Amino acid sequence: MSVPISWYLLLAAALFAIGAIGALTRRNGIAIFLSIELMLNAANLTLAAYSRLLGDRAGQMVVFFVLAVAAAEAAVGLALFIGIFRLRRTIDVNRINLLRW
Amino acid sequence: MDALSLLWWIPALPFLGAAVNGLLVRNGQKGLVTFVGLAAPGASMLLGLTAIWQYATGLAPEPLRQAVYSWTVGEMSIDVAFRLDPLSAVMTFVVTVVGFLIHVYSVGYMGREEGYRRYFSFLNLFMGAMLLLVLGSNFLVMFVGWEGVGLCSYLLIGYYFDQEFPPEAGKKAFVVNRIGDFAFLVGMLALFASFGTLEFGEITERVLAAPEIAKAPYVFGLSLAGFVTLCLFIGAMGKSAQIPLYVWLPDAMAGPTPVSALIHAATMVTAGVYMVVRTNVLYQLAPEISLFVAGIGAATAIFAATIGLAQNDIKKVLAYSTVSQLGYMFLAAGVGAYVAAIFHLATHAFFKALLFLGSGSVIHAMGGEQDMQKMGGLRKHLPLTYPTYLIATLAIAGIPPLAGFFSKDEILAGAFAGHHHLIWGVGILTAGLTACYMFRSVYLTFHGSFRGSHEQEHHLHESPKVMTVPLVLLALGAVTAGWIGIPTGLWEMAGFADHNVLHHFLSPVIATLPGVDTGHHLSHSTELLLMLVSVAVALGGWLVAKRLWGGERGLAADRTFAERLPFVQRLLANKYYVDELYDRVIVRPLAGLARGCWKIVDTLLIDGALHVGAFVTELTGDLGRFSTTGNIRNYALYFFAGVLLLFWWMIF
Amino acid sequence: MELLAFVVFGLAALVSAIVVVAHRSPIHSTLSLVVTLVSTAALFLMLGSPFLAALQVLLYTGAILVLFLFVIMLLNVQRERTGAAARSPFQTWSALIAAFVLAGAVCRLLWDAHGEAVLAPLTEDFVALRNTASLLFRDYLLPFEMVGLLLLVAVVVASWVARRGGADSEEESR
Amino acid sequence: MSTSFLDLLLGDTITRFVFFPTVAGLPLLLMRRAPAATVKIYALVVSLVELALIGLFVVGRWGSTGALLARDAVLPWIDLAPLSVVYEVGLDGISLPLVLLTGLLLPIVLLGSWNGIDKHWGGYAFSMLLLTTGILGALVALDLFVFYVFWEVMLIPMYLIIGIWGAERRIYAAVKFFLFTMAGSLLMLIGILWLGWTYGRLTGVWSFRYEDLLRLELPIDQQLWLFGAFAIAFAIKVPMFPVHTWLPDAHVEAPTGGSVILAGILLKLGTYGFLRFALPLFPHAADRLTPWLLALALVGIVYGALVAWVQVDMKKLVAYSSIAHLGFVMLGIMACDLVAWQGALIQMVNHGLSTGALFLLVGMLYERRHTKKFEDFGGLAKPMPWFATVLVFSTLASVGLPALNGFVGEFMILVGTFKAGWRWFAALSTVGVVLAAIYLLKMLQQTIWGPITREENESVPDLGLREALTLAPLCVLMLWIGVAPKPFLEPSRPALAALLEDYRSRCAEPAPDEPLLAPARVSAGSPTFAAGVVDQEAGR
Repeated sequence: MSVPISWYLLLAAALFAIGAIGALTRRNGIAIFLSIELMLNAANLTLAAYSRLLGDRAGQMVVFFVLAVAAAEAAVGLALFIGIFRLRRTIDVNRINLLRW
Repeated sequence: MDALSLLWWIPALPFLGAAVNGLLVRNGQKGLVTFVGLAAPGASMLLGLTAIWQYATGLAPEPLRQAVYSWTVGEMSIDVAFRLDPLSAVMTFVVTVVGFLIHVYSVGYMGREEGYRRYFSFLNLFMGAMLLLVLGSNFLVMFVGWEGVGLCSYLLIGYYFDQEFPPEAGKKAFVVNRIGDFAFLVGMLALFASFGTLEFGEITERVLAAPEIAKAPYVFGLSLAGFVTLCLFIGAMGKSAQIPLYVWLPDAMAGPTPVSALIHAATMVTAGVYMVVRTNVLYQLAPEISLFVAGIGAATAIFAATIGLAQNDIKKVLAYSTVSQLGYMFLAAGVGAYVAAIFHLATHAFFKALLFLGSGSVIHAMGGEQDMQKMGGLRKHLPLTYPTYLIATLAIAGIPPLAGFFSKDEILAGAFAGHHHLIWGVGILTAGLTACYMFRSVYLTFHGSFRGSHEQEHHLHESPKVMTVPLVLLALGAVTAGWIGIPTGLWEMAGFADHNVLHHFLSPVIATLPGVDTGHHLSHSTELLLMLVSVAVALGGWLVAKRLWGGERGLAADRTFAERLPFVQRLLANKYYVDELYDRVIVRPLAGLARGCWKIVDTLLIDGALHVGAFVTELTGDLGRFSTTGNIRNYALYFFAGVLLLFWWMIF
Repeated sequence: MELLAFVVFGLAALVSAIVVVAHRSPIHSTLSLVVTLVSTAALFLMLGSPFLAALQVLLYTGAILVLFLFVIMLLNVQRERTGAAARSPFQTWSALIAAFVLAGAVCRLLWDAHGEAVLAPLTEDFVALRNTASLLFRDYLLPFEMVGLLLLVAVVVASWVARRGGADSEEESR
Repeated sequence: MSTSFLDLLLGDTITRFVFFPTVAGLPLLLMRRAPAATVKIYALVVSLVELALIGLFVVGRWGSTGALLARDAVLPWIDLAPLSVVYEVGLDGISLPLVLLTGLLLPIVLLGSWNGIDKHWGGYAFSMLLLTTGILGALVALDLFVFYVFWEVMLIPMYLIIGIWGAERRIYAAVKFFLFTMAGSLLMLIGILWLGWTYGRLTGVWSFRYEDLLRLELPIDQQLWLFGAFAIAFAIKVPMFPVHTWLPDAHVEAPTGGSVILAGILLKLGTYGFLRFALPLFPHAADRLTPWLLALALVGIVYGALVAWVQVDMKKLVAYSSIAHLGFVMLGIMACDLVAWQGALIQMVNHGLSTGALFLLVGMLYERRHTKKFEDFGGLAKPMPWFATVLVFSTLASVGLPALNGFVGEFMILVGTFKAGWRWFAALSTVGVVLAAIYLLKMLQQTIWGPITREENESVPDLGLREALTLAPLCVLMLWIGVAPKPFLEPSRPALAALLEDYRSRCAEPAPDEPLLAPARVSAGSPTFAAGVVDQEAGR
């Protein structure tokens, strides 16, 4: 039996919400990063589902680019964490509040 | 040589001398300083005398006007122009001659001073400005000179600038003068606004042509003439030290004595009188202001004379005497005796300059001491100074046939003839007081026995020739200057033709207005009677002085006076506490107001409002600032909330 | 059959996602993210994108997450501390509420839009890798090249930022 | 024929001397490692070349028309229909004296800052040069948009000069200066935009050209609002009474050169703005508010003088005296009389010279003694006779002693004001003349006269050659203007006469109920540019 398209979309929404909760509540910088990857993934899922629904592969292309950007983002972001860790010996975002006030 | 075409060089030469001495010559070159400092006013005097001679013999009484260049153009077109007419001729004569003699005297008096060059530079500057004042053809040039002499007065009073008091006195002189100048300026504005010109000649012509313009109501129920003359007279009050603006003149004695002689006795302080006479056409149209002038003059005359009685500083006595005599001149101008005012101005220039220079010689001999309580018996040591000082005293006291007699008598006659009997009475009383306090100074200084220290006594000596020669020459003037104005009545009684030279010479300057009665004539007998009365009063004053202070009596009379009437003595010695009064009533409240403006209005109100505004802004910013936690999760939450809001907005 | 696959992979994705978010240890989080991503890759496959599924496994799990693991181990990140000071209940609760509200609203919208609608069967044409390739290398060539450039820049920047004794530490030591 | 900006920049144009300082000053920013002397001499040379450029430009046009007029080719700047902003600059008799003064003060300021500025001399000099561009630009702008841009360009360098090279409380002063000026100029910006919009409504094209906007006839209520906006901006700059408090702080904290430029020229931009923009653009509103502005000017004269009197800081005294002097200028401008306007214009120059000299002197004293408080001085005439001479000279010029420059302006202003019928204002403002003597002589009294009370004052060195060179041109001009003001008054007369003629004729007609566009004025209308030579009798 075929799965309704909305199920995929609902699943993506759920994943997105979980990712959002993680991004907002975790203090570890890398964990926040992981949560964001989760959210990106949820978005990708949505894109793929709509691509399927509309029969247009442009959605898949977008997912491809999102993946590439996510890779670039991960590279730079993790490098930043390394840099910050060198300076402050922590990546707890509660303690990295350089922009305070 | 056509001196008349070189008219503008008369004031220019002293300016040149001042510039050369001030900017080019170095401090050490004393000979050069003396040469430049004397050559400039000397040349100016020669040129001036030649010009006056050529004018009097050739052009008189038509005024000569020489425009040098135009100062401004357009709607307000004013020339830098000079004017030689009988009035300015007399003034130029007095200023250049007395001025040059005082310059010569200064060579000796100031010889050992460190600021010799500065002194001569300023003195030349003063001569230039004074000549600008008297020769100026319009109010503007006159005002330039007017302020210029004020400036030189400021600089020269403060000549001993490294002491506390002289610069203060200079400042006071300048500021008090400025108060007068402010009125002068307003008067000029009113004149210019009404006539569109500041030329003396043009204004006089227009007023004569249409007196009703000047009589039209202007402000405060005053006519235009009244307003202008009131303003100008307030200006004159400042410059010529009349009540209530006389307070600076006694303090001005802080300057070197020749400066007091030149500026604060002979020339500058008489500028106010000159101006009133210069604008006599307007004064004649404003009888109420003229009366006011006469009243102020009379009040000043007697007021200053009483103070003069109780002063112990020889220069202060002379200073109050000057104030008093200036009061006389205004009295004359106020009652319409303009010629008499100028006459007294001229004679006064000679004998008062002589008095000051004589006192300078005394001070020189005393090694800088000015207190008469420490003098006495100096006639033995100062064989030339004493007689010249005595001549001047006789002249100022009004003993015939010296200069002061004729001029003072003419003033009193003028007052009497104008039916101003009260003013005449004040004048005659002042004449007595004048004789009294002037002889007091003679007795205390030259008679009796020496009251100073041994050191001073040892040091006593007559001044050098360069100082005594001017004394003698001025004494000559003090004796003879009155003879140019021997009253018409006397000539006629003696059966001669009228030789009242001054009167004839000056009469073209005095406007004759239809309907304004200037010709008060006294009968010869009344005139003679008045003369006798004034001579008697003068002699009476002398006798009183001799009784009180003559011979060996010294200061006994003063002590008795202080014991009997301590209150009056203190009042007089402290000059009626006018300085203190001004300080309490004007200066301090004004300073308080100024401080209030600064501390309360500026700092508290304006800046305070500003700071309140700034504080509120800062507070708002602070409140907002707390959202900037620096914690990235908070930012993420804001972002998320924003997304939700957007979402909400997009859906619904 | 498809339903079963969806339920299995969907549940796996959800559960592992929760673990990613909830676990204190970053290592565990990362590892369970692997599960999520692989599950999603399966879903991609079911949605007719074998290309994306492969890419997901190769790129995400194979490259990015390995990078994460390296960094975590490099930095030797400890578990999050759980002291009182570290907690911020307001942040946590508002995050939960916001996430649920969002999820609820989105779900509601999607449901309203699509309901129980069933997809048309997959066509050979849609799935064919050849077509995907021609799309990517012909129509999307420029973005593709630019993404390559972006990655290059990212690599350069990352290596510059993370280098030992970088600009920051120089600033620090001054 | 299309001229480019580059053509203007390289030709014998106004644009060239406006932008030359900034362009030539750019290398200063790169000379961070160069020896100090090189930087200073380079900056000085630039300033002298600038003076030569202005001088040559003016001399080249002198006498050709008698009225000295020039304008650069108009360049389109922002052309987004319906918005049309053009770059248009021109020089006439009103801006000429201030342009010349700016050119003159620039080298003097740099020379006067030779040793007083001890850090980042190059940056300081560049700020000055940039400031000069802003000032010159604002003075020659013939498009309100361009004017506004230059107006704001002036703000930044001055802010930096006070904020970086100032004294202890420099930040406070700089921020205060910035906020005051900015608040005013934003109001003005709104006014400018409103004018452009109104013009656009009437013609379909937004224009900010001065000559176009002069054709606008606005209803009285709009005029009042707009005049208010402009007047507040300019009044803050002048500064007039209630909005003056930034000035003393700015002066006290600013370095010597900054004070000289601030007092010498920047303040005049306010009065210039009244004369050039506020009055001609909104004649009816100006006419209606004249008594109020005259009253404020009068209050400024008396108030500034009184407050100056009780200051304990030499520089603050001079700063408050500026308020009083600028009050005179405002009095003259609001009197709306040709003589008064001429006086106001020459008084702007006079104040720049005499107050500039005073600030330089205070700065020299500060370099020697590191204090500006009166209590630390006294008796300085003894060790520093030349200093004392120049100080007395400048003070007297400031007091308004006849035969020195200050008197010319004051006298003409008073005559004009009196003649125009504002007798009471003229009479009362002469009180300021008296007060000027009081506070300025107090300054002399407490600095150079009297016995020396502090040991340090015994051997203060007198003026050096460089300082003498700095002051000499100012002194010469003070004397020259005072003795023979005619050549200084003549060039600006036709322009002022035309402006006054236009103002009076517009005031004579009632303001319309709806915005109207008057036909272009050919003769007297736009100040002197259209006709070239204006009939000498036009002003009467």
